[in-house]
Amino acid sequence: MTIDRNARLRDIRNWGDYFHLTIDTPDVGREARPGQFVMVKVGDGPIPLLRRPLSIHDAGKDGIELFFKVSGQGTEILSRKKPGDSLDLIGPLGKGFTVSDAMKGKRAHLVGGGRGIAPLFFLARELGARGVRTAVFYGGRRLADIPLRDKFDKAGIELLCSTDDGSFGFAGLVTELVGRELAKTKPDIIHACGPDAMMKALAALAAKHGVPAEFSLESIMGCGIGACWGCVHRIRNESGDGWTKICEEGPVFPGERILWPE
Amino acid sequence: MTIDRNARLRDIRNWGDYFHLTIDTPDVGREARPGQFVMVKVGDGPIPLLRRPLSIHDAGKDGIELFFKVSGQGTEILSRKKPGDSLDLIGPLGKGFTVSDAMKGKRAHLVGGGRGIAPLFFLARELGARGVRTAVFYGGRRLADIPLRDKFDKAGIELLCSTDDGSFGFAGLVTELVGRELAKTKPDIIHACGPDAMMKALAALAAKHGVPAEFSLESIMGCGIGACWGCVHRIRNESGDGWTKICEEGPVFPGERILWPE
Amino acid sequence: MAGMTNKVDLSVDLGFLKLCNPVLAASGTFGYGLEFEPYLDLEKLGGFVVKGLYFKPRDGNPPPRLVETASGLINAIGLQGVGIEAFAEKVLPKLRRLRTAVIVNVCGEDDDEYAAVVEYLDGQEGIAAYELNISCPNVKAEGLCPALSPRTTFDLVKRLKAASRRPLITKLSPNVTSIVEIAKAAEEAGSDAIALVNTFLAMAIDLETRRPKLRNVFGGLSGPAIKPIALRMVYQVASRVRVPVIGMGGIMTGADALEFLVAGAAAVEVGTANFVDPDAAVRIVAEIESWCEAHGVAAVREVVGAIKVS
Amino acid sequence: MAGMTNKVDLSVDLGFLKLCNPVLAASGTFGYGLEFEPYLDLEKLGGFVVKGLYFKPRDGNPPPRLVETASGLINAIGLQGVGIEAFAEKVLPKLRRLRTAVIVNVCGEDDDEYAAVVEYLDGQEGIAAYELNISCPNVKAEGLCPALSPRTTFDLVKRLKAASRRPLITKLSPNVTSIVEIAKAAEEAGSDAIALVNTFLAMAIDLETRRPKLRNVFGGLSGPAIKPIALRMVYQVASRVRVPVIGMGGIMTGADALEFLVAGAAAVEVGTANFVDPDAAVRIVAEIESWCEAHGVAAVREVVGAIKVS
Ligand SMILES: Cc1cc2nc3c(=O)[nH]c(=O)nc-3n(C[C@H](O)[C@H](O)[C@H](O)COP(=O)(O)OP(=O)(O)OC[C@H]3O[C@@H](n4cnc5c(N)ncnc54)[C@H](O)[C@@H]3O)c2cc1C
Ligand SMILES: Cc1cc2nc3c(=O)[nH]c(=O)nc-3n(C[C@H](O)[C@H](O)[C@H](O)COP(=O)(O)OP(=O)(O)OC[C@H]3O[C@@H](n4cnc5c(N)ncnc54)[C@H](O)[C@@H]3O)c2cc1C
Ligand SMILES: Cc1cc2nc3c(=O)[nH]c(=O)nc-3n(C[C@H](O)[C@H](O)[C@H](O)COP(=O)(O)O)c2cc1C
Ligand SMILES: Cc1cc2nc3c(=O)[nH]c(=O)nc-3n(C[C@H](O)[C@H](O)[C@H](O)COP(=O)(O)O)c2cc1C
Ligand code: FES
Ligand code: FES
Repeated sequence: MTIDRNARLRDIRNWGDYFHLTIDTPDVGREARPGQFVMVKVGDGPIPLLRRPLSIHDAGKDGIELFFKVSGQGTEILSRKKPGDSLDLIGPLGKGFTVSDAMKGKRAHLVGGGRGIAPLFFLARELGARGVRTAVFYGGRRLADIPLRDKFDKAGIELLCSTDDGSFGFAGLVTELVGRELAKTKPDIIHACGPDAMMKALAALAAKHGVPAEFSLESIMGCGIGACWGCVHRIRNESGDGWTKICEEGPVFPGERILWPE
Repeated sequence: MTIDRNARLRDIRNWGDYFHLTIDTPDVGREARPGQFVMVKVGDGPIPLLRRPLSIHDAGKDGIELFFKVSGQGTEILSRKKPGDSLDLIGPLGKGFTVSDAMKGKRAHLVGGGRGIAPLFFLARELGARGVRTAVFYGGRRLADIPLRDKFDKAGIELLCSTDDGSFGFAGLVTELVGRELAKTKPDIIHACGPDAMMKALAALAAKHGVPAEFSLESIMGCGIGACWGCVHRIRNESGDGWTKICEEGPVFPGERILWPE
Repeated sequence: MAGMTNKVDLSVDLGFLKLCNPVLAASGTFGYGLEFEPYLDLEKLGGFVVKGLYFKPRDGNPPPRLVETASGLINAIGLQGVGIEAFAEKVLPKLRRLRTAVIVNVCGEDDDEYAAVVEYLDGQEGIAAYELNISCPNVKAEGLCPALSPRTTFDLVKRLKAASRRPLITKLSPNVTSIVEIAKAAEEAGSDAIALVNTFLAMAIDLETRRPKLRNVFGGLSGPAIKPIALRMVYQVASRVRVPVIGMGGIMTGADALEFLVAGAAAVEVGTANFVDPDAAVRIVAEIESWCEAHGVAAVREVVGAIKVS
Repeated sequence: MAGMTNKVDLSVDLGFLKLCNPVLAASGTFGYGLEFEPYLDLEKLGGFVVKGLYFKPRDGNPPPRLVETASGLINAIGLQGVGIEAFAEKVLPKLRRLRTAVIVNVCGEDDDEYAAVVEYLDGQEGIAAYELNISCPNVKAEGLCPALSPRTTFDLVKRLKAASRRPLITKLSPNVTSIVEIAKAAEEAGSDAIALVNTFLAMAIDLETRRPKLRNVFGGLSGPAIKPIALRMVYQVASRVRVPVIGMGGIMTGADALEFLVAGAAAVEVGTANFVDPDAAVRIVAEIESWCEAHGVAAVREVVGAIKVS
C-alpha cells in the first residue's frame, strides 16, 4: 500500500472505448497480486473529486498495467493522458483472487464480461505459472467489446470468446458459454469479474454444478482504503449478513458469501 | 457582439508569464475597436466557472490578438492552449477609447503598466493610421515585465519604457516618466490602462496639467454583457455618482468621470 | 442543438400561466432581458424573470461584488436597479412586444414597499406574473429576509395577494431549517406558485489581506455547487404543496433541468449559466427537447414529478 | 511539504485540550484512524475524530451510499459502525498508545443512547474529548436531528454535560436558519467547544432511471462545494460564542484551513480530503507551517480570528 505520486505512464493504447495503460510504478508492481486494484487520481481539481478504482491488469517489477473502458468523466480524463505523463495512484489495494501452489494441476475457469476482463489477465498468468490449467471465457456485446483476444492468445492462455450479437465466437451470453462447458468439464474453481447480472447468473450456475467460485465485486468507492464505508455489499459473515466494505475485505469474495441484490 | 464557439488559436508565444495569442475569429476581428474586450471561456467545466475578460490587443479581418499575464487559474489554463485548439469567446464587448479623424495631427500619450499595455497596441495603430502623433509609455517592475518593446519598435510606434528597478529605460514608476514628459510637451489626450494605483496617479497628473485622459478600468466580471451588475465602478453620471457597469458603459471612461477608491 | 422540430410538446401549464416550454431565465442573471437579445431569441424561452425591482432606484453594494468558488459564484450585488418607474417607462414597453412570459421580480425594504411595487405594476400591462423576492441574502445584515420565517412569509404573501391583480410566485430562501414549512406558509397565504431556491448565504476570505473577498462580507452562493441541495429542496417541497413549483439552483444543462422536473418542478429557472453562456437558456430548451425525443417522451410534462422512490 | 523545522509554533489551546497543531481529521472520513497508518504518521496530526459511534453496532444504509457532484460528495452511509463495546475492546487499546488527541464522535438514536455512550466511554481511558454528533443528516427521515432546533440542542447537551467527565464538543448541522442561535444554545448548555459544519442535506437523481442516485434518497453534501457556506457559518459563530470553534467544510489545502482560522476557528477538521489523499491532513499541517513561515507568522494562533472587516 503505497501512494505513488510519481507513477509514470509509459504507454497508452486503445481499441475504441477500451484503453490499456502501462505504468512505471515499481513499488506497486512488485507488491501486486491478481484481483487487487489501485485508486487513480484522474484530475488535479475537485472535478471529479474522488479517485477511481481500477483493477491491476498485470504487474511486474517495473510497474503495472491497467485496462479500462471509458465509462464516464473520470475514465475519459484518464484516457487522454500521454506517455511520459505522471500519474498519482495508491495501491495495491484489497484482497485478490485465491492463488496458491496447492492448485497445481487443477483446472480453473476465468470468466470476464466487458471491462471485467481486466483483472483476469494477471490472474491467468499467475495461475498458469503455478501449473493451473486455466481457460478464460471472455464475453462482450459485440466484437469491439472483446479487444484483448490477441493478448490472451499471444500469452498462450486458452481463450473462449462470446458476443451477444454473434459477431465473434459463441453467439450469446458468456454465462451460456460457461454453462455449456460446465456440462462437459467441471473445473475446480471459477473466478469471475463483470457486470452484476453476469456474476449473479454465474453464481447460480456454479452453485448448481457444485463448483466453488470467486467474484470480484464493483462499487462506487470513496476512498479504496476502508475509511468511508461507501463501497459496501451484502456479504455473509460469521457475525451475520452485513454491509461489508469491498475495498478492504474484497473486492474478491467467494460466491457462497455474496448476497446478490434482487 | 458574437459568440464565437469556434475561434481557433493560430499562434501562441510567451515571455515568461506574459502570453500573446493570435486567434482566428473573423467576425470579432472585423468589428473590434481599440479598448474593447472579449470574454474567453478557459475551461469546459465549472472550474473556473466564469469567462475571463481580456482586452483586444490587436484586430484585423482574420481575427484578434490577445496579450495577457498569467494571474491565476483562468489565465494559467489559457496559457496552456496549443495552436489549432478551438476557443470559445464573446466579443467585441464594451466601449473603447475615443478614436476619431478629428484627432488628426494631434498628440496622444498612451500609458500602459504591465499587462495594461494590452489594449494600447491596437489603439496606437489606429491612432497612427489617423495621423495622430502617438507616444507609448510602457512601464513594468523589471525588464521581464515589458516584453512588448520590440513589437512597438517594429511597428514604428514611439516608445518610452520605464522599470521600477531600473533594469531598462527610465528607472522609476511610469507615472514619473509621464510626469517628466508632461513638463516638456503637453499632449492633447492621454489614454491609459494599468494597475489602479498607476491610473489614479496618472489621473491626478493629467488633471494637474489640464490634459484630458481616458482610462480603461478593470474589475472582476461575471458576464461582460451588462447582465450581472458585478463589474461596477463609481462613475460620475448626469444622474449623480453611481455604481456603473464597466463592461457596458466602459471599460474606458474619461478621467473626470471616474471616482477613484481611497 | 439539433431537432427543433416541435415533435415534442414542451409546453407546461402552471395553472395561472401557460409556458411554451419549462425554461425561464432567473432573476438577476438575465438583466432586463434585452441585454440578451444579441445572443438568443427571447421568444424561444418559456419566459424570463427580470432583475429584482424596488420601488426606488437602488445603488447596490460596493465592489468587489463577485467571487468565484469551487463550482460556484458568490454575489453581493445588493439589488442595484433602476427602480420601478424607470422600468415601467423605459424597459417595459420594449418587453411588452415580446411573445414570451415576462415575470417581474418584486423587492421591498419593508412590506409597504413590496405592496407599493405590486400596486404600481398592477397599473401596467405586459407582465405575466410577479415573483416575490422575499429571499435575497445580500440586502440586510447577514442575509435577513422575510423568507426565513413562516410567519413573515405568510403575512407578506397574504398582504400582497390581496393587493395584486396578478398571479404571485413566491421565491424562497434555502437558508432555512425547513423549506417545506416556509413553502406551506406561502401556499396557505395564497401564493400561486413557489420558486426555489435563491442563493445560499456564503463568504470567502482573501488569506493574504485577511479581508473578506466581498466588500459586503456576505454574499449569495449560486451555480453547480448548490445543485444537490437545491434539488433536494425542490423534491421536498413539490410533494408537499399543491401549487406548482419552479425549481432552480445550478442548472447548466438540459439534463440538470430535467432532473429538477423529475424531482417535481413544473418549470425551471436558469441563473448563473446565463453568465457563462448568454445563450444557455435556449440551449437548455433544445437539450430538453433532444432528450425527450431520444427517450420517447412526447410531452415534457410527463416527466414532471416522475421520480421513482421505492 | 518542506520545512517541518518547528520554527513556527503550530500549537493551539482549546482550553480543555492542547493540540500540537490545529488540524484534526474529521469524523466518518478517517475510519478509526488506524486505516490511515500506512499513509501518514498519526502523531503529526493535532488529533483525529473517530467515526460516529452508537451504543449498538449499526448496519447503515443500503448502497449506493455515495455520489459525486460538482466539487462535492454526497454520502448516505447511515453511520454504520461496530458499536461502542467492540470499539472499546478492539480499537481503543491501539489508539491509546498514540501521542495525539483521540476524539470520539458520539451518536444516539435518542437522548438515552447518547447518554449511554458517554457513560460507557467515561469508564475508558485514552479519549481526549467527545464530539457530539447531533447533526447527522443520514439517519432519520429527511435529515431530522437534534441540531435543527436550539431547544433539542440545549436539552441534549445539558444532559450529556452533566453525565460526562470529559469535555464536550458539539457538532452542529448547517441545515438551519440560524446557526448562531443553535451554537449559543449549545454553549449555554455547557458545551466546551462548537464544531461546524456537518454535511448539507442533498440529493441527486439518475435521469435515465428516474431514481435517486442514493438508495437512501437523501444524503449529506461535503467537499469544496460547501466551503463558502461553511466558512460563513464559522465566521458568524466564532464572533458570537466564547467557547472555541472548530471549523470544517471543504478544506483541501493549508490555505483553506488558514481561511477557517482567520474566520475565527481555533482548530479545523479535514474530511472529504482524506478520501482523495490519505495523507491530506499531514500535508495540510505542513502547508500551514510553510505559509506561516513565508508570512512571518511565529505562532499559528496569531491568525485565529484575524479577519479584518471594516
Ligand atoms: C475494485 C474495482 C476495480 C475496477 N476495475 C476496473 C477495471 O479494471 N477496468 C474498468 O474499466 N473499470 C473498472 N472498475 C470500474 C471503474 O472504477 C468505473 O468504471 C469508474 O470508476 C467510472 O468512473 P468514471 O468517472 O469514468 O464514470 P462516472 O461518471 O463516475 O460513472 C459512470 C457510471 O458508472 C457508475 N460508477 C461509478 N463508479 C463506479 C464503480 N466504482 N463501480 C461501478 N460503477 C461505477 C456511476 O454510477 C455511473 O453510472 C472497477 C471498479 C472497482 C470497484
Ligand atoms: C475589460 C478587461 C480587460 C482585461 N484585459 C486584460 C488583458 O488584456 N490582459 C491581461 O493580462 N489581463 C486583462 N484583464 C485582467 C484579467 O481579466 C484577469 O487577470 C483575469 O481575469 C484573471 O483570471 P485568473 O483566473 O487568471 O485569475 P483569478 O484566479 O481569477 O484571479 C487572480 C487575481 O486577480 C483578481 N482578478 C480576477 N479577475 C479580475 C479582473 N477581471 N480584473 C482584475 N482583477 C481580477 C482576483 O481577485 C485575484 O486576486 C482585463 C480585465 C478586464 C476587466
Ligand atoms: C448575480 C446574481 C444576481 C441575482 N439577483 C437576483 C435578484 O435580483 N432577484 C432574485 O430573486 N434572485 C436573484 N439571484 C438569484 C438567482 O435568481 C437564482 O435564484 C440563484 O442564482 C440560483 O440559481 P443558479 O444557481 O442557476 O444561478 C441572483 C443571482 C446572481 C448570481
Ligand atoms: C462519508 C462521510 C461520513 C461521515 N460520517 C460522519 C460521522 O460519522 N460523524 C460526523 O459527525 N460527521 C460525519 N461526516 C461529516 C464530516 O465529519 C464533516 O463534517 C463533513 O464531511 C464536512 O467536511 P468536509 O467537507 O471536509 O468533508 C461524514 C462525512 C462523510 C463524507
Ligand atoms: S471505498 Fe471507502 S471504505 Fe471502501
Ligand atoms: S460583468 Fe456582468 S454586468 Fe458587467
